[in-house]
Amino acid sequence: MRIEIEYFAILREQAGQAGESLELDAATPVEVYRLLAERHGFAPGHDRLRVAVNDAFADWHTPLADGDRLVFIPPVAGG
Amino acid sequence: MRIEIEYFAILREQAGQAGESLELDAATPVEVYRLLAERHGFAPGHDRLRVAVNDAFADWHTPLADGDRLVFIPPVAGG
Amino acid sequence: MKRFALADRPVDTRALRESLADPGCGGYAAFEGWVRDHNEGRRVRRLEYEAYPDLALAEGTRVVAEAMERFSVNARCVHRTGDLAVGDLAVWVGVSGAHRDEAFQACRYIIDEIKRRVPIWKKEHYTDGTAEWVNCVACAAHS
Amino acid sequence: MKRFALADRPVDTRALRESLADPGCGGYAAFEGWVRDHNEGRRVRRLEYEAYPDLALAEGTRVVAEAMERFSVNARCVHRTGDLAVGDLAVWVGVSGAHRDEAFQACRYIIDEIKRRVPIWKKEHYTDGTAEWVNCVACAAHS
Repeated sequence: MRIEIEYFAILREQAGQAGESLELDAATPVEVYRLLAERHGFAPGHDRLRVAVNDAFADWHTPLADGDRLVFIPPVAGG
Repeated sequence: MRIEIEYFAILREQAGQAGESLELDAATPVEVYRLLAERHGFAPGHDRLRVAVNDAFADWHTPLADGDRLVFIPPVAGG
Repeated sequence: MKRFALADRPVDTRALRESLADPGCGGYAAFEGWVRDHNEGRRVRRLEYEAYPDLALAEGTRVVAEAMERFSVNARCVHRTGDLAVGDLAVWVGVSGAHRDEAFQACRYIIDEIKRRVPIWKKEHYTDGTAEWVNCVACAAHS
Repeated sequence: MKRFALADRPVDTRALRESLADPGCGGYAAFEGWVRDHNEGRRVRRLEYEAYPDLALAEGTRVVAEAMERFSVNARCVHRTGDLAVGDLAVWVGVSGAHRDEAFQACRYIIDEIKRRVPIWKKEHYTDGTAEWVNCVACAAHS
């Protein structure tokens, strides 16, 4: 299946792109994050981030479906 | 001695005037208030009001001096 | 710049806000009291505010200075006097500070203390033609 | 009327305030976040806000709706995106309600939750030429 990733803020800068798409077998957000964290050198573990699937906050362990859009959400400014 | 009284808001309306002056022997604000409450029909006891002498909050039992300006202060709107 | 003022006509809140601008401030909190069309179940048509000006200015200035000192902020307050219609601005408080927590706390402190301590009285005129000085039920009993 | 909006240019706070006017409301509380010239000991020259627009709009709208429901008030919020200079308005919250207590509480709730939950990130550019995404020290460690 195909998963679309969009990057914002620090992850966009670290990935060097605003998004990419991946061909995968069955996967969950946490698995996709680990793969991409290794590829792009993202420092924080997934437990420091939140994740959105199709523009809604989602669980890191939800199974993904073909065509899903993933966004990893670093901590927000908070003040 | 001569004491000047200024009235505001409900007391101004009840007294039917914005102020008056009184010739008195030695007196305190609470004595002046009792005298004027009787004359004008002010309902509340002095303990429900505050008093200002020469534009500063004052004690009801401070001795007054010649020329002092007295203002009786009903509860403010509070909301 | 006056920290506390009485105004007998509409207040330019934009200019007041500008006067609190400060590159060192990250938070600005404001409060406005508006004339409401009802109070305690009665329909209000208009309001009248009457101040004891000398003491109101002194006490209002004291309240704002207390907030500035206690919360390390910059602050101002203006209170209307005279005749106001429903929807009119009756009192304005603005506070700027380094952080939002102090700005909120100071803003709240000022409006609460102004309403409690500053000699400004409110007369409500109701749609039924009656009128009453607010918070002075005992005073009004014999009027 | 949008309860929560993102704006890529300066915000007309006067029009926003007008949209909350209501003859049944006696209290109006507002908060503005301004770009401050310093943060944690460093001199800030300018800021950049970047939003994840779809989710920011959904979550911001949810926050404002929660406050309206919980405190029985009317409320709106606008957050800037893009490049901001020191002194610029970064976020605005306005709340009108029958009484001031609810207005203050709702205003505080909204700004706190917006800052905590809405995916908008802040990059600080310092006077020494460096820049950093705020609150993401661990993220930046390997950058």
